[in-house]
Amino acid sequence: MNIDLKISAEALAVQPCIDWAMSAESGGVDVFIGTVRNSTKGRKVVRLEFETYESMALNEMRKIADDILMKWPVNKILIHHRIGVLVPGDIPVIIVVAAAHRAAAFEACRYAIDTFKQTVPIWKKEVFEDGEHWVAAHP
Amino acid sequence: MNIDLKISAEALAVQPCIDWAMSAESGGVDVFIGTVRNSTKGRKVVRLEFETYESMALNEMRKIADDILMKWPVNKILIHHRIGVLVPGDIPVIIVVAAAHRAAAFEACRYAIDTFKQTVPIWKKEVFEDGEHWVAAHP
Amino acid sequence: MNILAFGAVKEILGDTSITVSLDNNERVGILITRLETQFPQLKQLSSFMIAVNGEYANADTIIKQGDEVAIIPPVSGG
Amino acid sequence: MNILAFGAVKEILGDTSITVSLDNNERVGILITRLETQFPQLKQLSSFMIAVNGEYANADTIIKQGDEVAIIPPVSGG
Repeated sequence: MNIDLKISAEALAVQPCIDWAMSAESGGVDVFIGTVRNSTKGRKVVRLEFETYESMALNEMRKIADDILMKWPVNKILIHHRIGVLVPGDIPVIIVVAAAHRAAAFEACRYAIDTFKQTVPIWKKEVFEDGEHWVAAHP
Repeated sequence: MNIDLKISAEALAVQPCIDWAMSAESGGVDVFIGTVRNSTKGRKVVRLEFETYESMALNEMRKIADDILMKWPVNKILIHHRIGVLVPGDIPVIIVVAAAHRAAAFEACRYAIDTFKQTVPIWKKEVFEDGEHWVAAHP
Repeated sequence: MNILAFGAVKEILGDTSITVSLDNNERVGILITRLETQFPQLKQLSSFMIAVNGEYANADTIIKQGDEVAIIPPVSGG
Repeated sequence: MNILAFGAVKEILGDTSITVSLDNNERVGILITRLETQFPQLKQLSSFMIAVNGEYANADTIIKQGDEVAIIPPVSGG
């Protein structure tokens, strides 16, 4: 299989994702790792709470992977996202794209995370020391 | 230190590079891993032999890292390159860029590998079953 | 009809699903009007989408009996 | 003057360094002319640069006694 998609309540591990994607057919592998930041707009972040509409999220992730395979000459695409409670330094998302040549790997990986953030039904609540809010939900 | 540069005759390991770069200050980490392909222009690759003018190579790598720190808001830059004899599947180069936001990480990582391939004095000889040549050396 | 609620919608409405009366083969546009009438708190959101059977719907999408319908507030994964 | 050779240059010239007679404070442009006269095999290369003390030089760069000078064939790392 050339597509690996996962939504998990467990901690994500980077190395197994890279091992899955790497091969002697792919000269370039681009990896994007999202990390929970310890502050946002100057406010200290205590934790993030992620939830998902899982069946639809996997469906939208599949569309991103299929689109990439049509648009770029890439060999492997991995998208893993974690849900539940995460603290600063934890990894909510890992994307790996392996291609014969690096341009496709970079462009497809960037496309994957940019599109993911626009279409995949996963929501995060930022919890600060003095309040909390669902990101992007309110004007 | 926010810059980690290395030229090594030993195998490169990805996870320690990522561990070095990740932090709760950096919401986005982009990693580029170069891999020795098993074929080039349809010819089967037996091995690659990398050599370097090491002092100058480290000097040019330093310039790339310094340029990136001036051009993009990034927190950490790692560039490791392996020299010696590599076989298909081996990793000649790892670049990691960590930034508060992903756009800078992606752009700086791409800039790093593109510039690296133009300026850093490292040379590779491709060895095929039926011949060998220094890449890009001859018209 | 039962409608799934997630994230900010779940919190605004206080439940993981809500019930709206809707004829069979009605359009999503009508559902949105009903939702905003019945749950005016939804106007607190910067926007929301409707998904039918796990696909983003538009105002003309027809909702059939047995379809899985969800309110999708602005996503923020990654 | 001793000049370092790498990669394809090392292979073409058969050694990791070569010797060229050069006055003190001579320019890189003169060195290149000398090199191409003394080692016409260098014309097999698609191009080459000269580095002085680990920095890419141009034709006007002055080479002083004790400088480390190298012939840099097209690079191909990564």
